[in-house]
Amino acid sequence: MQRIGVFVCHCGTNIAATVDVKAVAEALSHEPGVVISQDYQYMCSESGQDLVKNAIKENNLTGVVICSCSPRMHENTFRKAAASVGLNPYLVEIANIREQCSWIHKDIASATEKAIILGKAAVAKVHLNTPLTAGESPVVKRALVIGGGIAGIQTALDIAEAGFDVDIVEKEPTIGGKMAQIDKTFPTLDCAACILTPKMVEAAQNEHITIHSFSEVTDVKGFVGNFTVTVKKKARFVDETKCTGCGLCTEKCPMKKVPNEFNMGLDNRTAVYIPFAQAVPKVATIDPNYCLMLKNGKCGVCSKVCSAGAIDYKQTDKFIEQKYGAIVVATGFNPIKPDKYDEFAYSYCPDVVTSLELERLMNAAGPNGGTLLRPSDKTHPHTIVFVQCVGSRCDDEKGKPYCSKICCMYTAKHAMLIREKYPDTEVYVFYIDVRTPGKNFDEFYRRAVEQYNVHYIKGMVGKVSPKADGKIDVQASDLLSNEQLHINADMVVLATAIEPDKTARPLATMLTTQMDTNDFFTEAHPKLRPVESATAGIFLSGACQGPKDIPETVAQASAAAAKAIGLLCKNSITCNPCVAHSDELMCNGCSSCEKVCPYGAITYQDKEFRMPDRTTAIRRVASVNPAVCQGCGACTVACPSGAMDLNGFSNSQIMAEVDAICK
Amino acid sequence: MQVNENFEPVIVAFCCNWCSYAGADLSGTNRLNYPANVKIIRVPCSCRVNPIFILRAFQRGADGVIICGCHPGDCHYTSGNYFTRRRITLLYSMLDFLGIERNRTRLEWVSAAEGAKFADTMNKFVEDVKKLGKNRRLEDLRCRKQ
Amino acid sequence: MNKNQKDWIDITSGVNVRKCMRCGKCSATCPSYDEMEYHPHQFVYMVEKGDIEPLLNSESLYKCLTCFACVERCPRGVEPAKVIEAVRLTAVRQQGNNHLIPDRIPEMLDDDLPQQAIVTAFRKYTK
Amino acid sequence: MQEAMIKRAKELLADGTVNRVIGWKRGEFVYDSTPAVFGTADEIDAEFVFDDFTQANVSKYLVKESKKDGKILAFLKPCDTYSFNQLVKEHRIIRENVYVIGIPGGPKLDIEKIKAKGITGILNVKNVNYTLEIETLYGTEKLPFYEAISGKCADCKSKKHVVYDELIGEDGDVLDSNRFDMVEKLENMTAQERYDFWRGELSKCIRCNACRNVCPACTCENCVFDNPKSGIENKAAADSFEENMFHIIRAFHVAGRCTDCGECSRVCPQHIPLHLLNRKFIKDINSLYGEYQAGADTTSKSPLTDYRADDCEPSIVHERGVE
Repeated sequence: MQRIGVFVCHCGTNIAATVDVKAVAEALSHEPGVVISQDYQYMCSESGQDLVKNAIKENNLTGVVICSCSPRMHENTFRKAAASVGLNPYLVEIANIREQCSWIHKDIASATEKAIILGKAAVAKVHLNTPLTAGESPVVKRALVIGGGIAGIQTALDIAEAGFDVDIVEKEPTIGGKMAQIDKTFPTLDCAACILTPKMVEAAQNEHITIHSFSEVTDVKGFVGNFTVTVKKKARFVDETKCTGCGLCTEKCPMKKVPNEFNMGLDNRTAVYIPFAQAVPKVATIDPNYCLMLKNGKCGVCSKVCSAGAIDYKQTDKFIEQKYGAIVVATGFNPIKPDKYDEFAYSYCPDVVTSLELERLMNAAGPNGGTLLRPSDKTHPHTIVFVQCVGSRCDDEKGKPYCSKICCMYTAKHAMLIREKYPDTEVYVFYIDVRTPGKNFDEFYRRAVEQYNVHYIKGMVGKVSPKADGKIDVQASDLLSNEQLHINADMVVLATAIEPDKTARPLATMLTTQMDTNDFFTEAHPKLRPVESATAGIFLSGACQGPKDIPETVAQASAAAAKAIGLLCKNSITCNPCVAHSDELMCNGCSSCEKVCPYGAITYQDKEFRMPDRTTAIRRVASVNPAVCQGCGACTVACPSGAMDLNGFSNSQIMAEVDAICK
Repeated sequence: MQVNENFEPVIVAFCCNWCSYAGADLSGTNRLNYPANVKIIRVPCSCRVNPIFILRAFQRGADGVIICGCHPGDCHYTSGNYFTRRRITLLYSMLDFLGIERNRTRLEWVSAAEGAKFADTMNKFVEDVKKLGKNRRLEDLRCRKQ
Repeated sequence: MNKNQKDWIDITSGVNVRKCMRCGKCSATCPSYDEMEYHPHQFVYMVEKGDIEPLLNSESLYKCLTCFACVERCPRGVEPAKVIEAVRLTAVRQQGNNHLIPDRIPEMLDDDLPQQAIVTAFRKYTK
Repeated sequence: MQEAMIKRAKELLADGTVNRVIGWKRGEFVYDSTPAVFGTADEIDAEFVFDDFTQANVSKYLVKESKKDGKILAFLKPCDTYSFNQLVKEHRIIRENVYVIGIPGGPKLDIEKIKAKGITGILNVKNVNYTLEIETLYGTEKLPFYEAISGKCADCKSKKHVVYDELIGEDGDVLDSNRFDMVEKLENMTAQERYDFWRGELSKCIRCNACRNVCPACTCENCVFDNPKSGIENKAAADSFEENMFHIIRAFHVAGRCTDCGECSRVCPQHIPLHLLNRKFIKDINSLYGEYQAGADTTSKSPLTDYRADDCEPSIVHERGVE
């Protein structure tokens, strides 16, 4: 006779506000086999777990049903609790009455009714649960970092430091990411390149780190500890091993009119190029969209001047497959293009620039060699207007609903740097709120106002109109003085919102990880597991998880590395005991199951069986290797005789759930 | 067709653990509403869903059955949902051949990131089943609720 | 504060004024700004506070061109012009409050103004 | 033909190539011949028969027979060779233990069709130049041959033997058949009409299990409908649902494996056109996943254990035909 305990969690008011938890506990107490049914404020808390443990001991329970949040959240917590008092952890079932009930429904009556039904289904299932013992699976001692910005670099360095091999896959020809494009960093105003490039070099020289630049992840298979990843090394038409990075080809290339993406298209590069002087790997790349040789078969100058013989016009994309134990996502961000905001004139006025463009305009390695000049006529701007929150905190489809977090600080930085270098320039910053939570952040912003005399005006710019004389009329409101301003500006800088990189969503799909509606990766827990994804073995580093500045990114990168190292340190991880098994008495040996098994976990053997009348017969029957089986259940449906079943999700268990739900 | 306003269909949703169940969780986390008629059964993969389960649900009083899995190509188990797609296509075609209403069954791909799609899918499905009314063509009279 | 009046404006405008994040872009973009005693952002804020009387009595109501620039550019989708329109309707619908006095019509006349507009306005703004 | 077969069977028994022969033996009436295993030449002489009524598919018997000691001789008609091959592919028949002689197929006769003409008390049926001379208790009746041919032969898909060790008579070709016409006709009905049609048919089911027992694809050691652990164990249909359930699941379990041999409909005592369910699956498979004939070979992947990344979505069911 089963002795089942039911424990209904209030989750504070998360469940209790819409589900009458007492009524649920009451209703479930009448289910067959249920000997105890209780509710509690926080079942996952220490005392909640103690409640469950004590009940198991006192009532000698044979099964436990927890009505609480998603099993993806706390199934393990309660399994461990049960195991600690000697109940097999697989005799615990979770009824998801939070994510799939109380959070979805508003009507208490129907939510309660649904919670009871979900509870009944779990009770019906737990009646049929059997004790299971988990096996183990080995961990491949190698990590993959997707994205070679500061987040990816830091994660890779930390993992390598612990002695594990790590590969960085970067889609651009060089690692470095957005930080490489930045001029100075707030709030210390030290040069970004000065602190980033040594790290890039360190990564390149580390014996544990392999950098796959100009590469993309195209396929991910497997599971925690044992991922198989296919990386496409895009053809760069230059042999990486031969190229010395001398740059002669880039000097001689006749195709010089290619927009330079490193300088945000503010100047041009050649068709064969090295993105910037400190690029890692310092290897040239040929842009097939512009190269005359690749387009028309006529030119070949670079090949002629290359003394290393590194140019290879016939190079093709290469695919490499590698096994990894852990994957860290560090795909980063991009500023949005503000061209949907007609009122800011970005798309038709060259002197309206984004903040990242301003970084390049002010950078010593930028298009103007570090002198701030207007893009239109290369003159010194004397009045500059900064507009904050362009596309951030927007409720419409043009922008993003979130605060991009970094704009207040970099705008203060820009304003300050301009006032420092060009004291004759008037700088106006239009802000809605100035958000400066961070060490030395508010002091920094106040310095811009108090010491550098930057005009901070509370209000928003409503219209930017380029005028015939080359000036720009900026119409804005000053909310504090309650007046509408017209500023005769030379340049307008838009602090545009940042968004996750476009490659993130297809990657999330490959990794089977969650994303929010803004395409930021969702962490396993917003407070307690901020650098892990909900999918085991996948970790999150940097702005792919949400807007972040550099120190935060680096902190998160190291945290993700620590989590990955924690996984890689293990020789094996406990594997899922919910695997398939075949009933030899039923099995026909027809091979249907073997054909659908993605892991090759099923083999056949001839076995002797006792038959009626004291005869024996030899039959071919299937057997499943539990270490290889991952428990998908494809075989169970392919099997016509019903011989194949799945632990933890058996035919009878699922049908019991179906029955309970439909009753 | 006459729609009974008070009719509350019983909907069984089989959701794969890795994508659609997580997607369902996400729609909860984002507080996206869908009707309480939908009750989710967690399966490791959509390919675990045996046609027997679907018929069983109809037998026991379900008015609609929906299977949700990872998008083709994104199966946690590599290929499970490809098999699902073939099996379920054929099964649904057979049910259709037997004259069972097409809109009582559905297969949708919902990823872990598509909380909104999950809620939309369920809202749409419940609406469609409501239009059809009670399942009569594939019910077991012994299980009929009074 | 007149709660009924506020509720009425909420309903007739269909605008959730609490979505406003006080950026002032509506006023920054308003072509009638200088004509107005109360500016678009103030309309939104004052309606939110329930401070509606001053708005009802202000000439600003009739200065709004309903050009919808504020609606187009509001990052939060608040639609200030609809709020102003709702306040204007509230004012117009008040009994016995003539907003157009026949004596004042001659000074408003100009050659381009269609007679129909005067007739309509007279009908609309006279109670 | 019968003589040639008997002669060859006796030779193979005599030289020790085989120790048993599976064929057909005469029943109580001329038209109810049944599959039988013969161990000696005498038994063959006494009972072996091959005529217009010997249409049972003997492949399924070989599941058990091929596991016994020694080799067995099997006479297979073209349609039977598909079933045989499919069972070999599923490791159900041990190929080495069977000596296959391909023999010509039908068309075979369906006694029910003769009886349906009001002809009763049948003693003997002779085919004289495609006119049946039917000897009855009440005299001799005549009937054109093609008015009495079995349903499965009328829709014959192939005269080709896909497997054999030797042939008696000529080998034929895969035919262009109209076997999907009825499926198509049903598809073009409204859902209500289809529902009414199938309710009318399946409600006749008495769950005698003849269809399952004769089916060469239904060779499970223990059928799910007989297994109390399966959750769908069911001896007799209690109501319309269980009538549907049995036939849907049975058709699904043989989908991609059914060779369309037509035995299910042939043996159904209630004359339910069960083959239409299987043909529906075959037609769907052919149109959605490419032409596939189960049993045509022993190596190709069954469409249900195979996939393509660009397979159609199930919504195709909703998009085509009539609701």
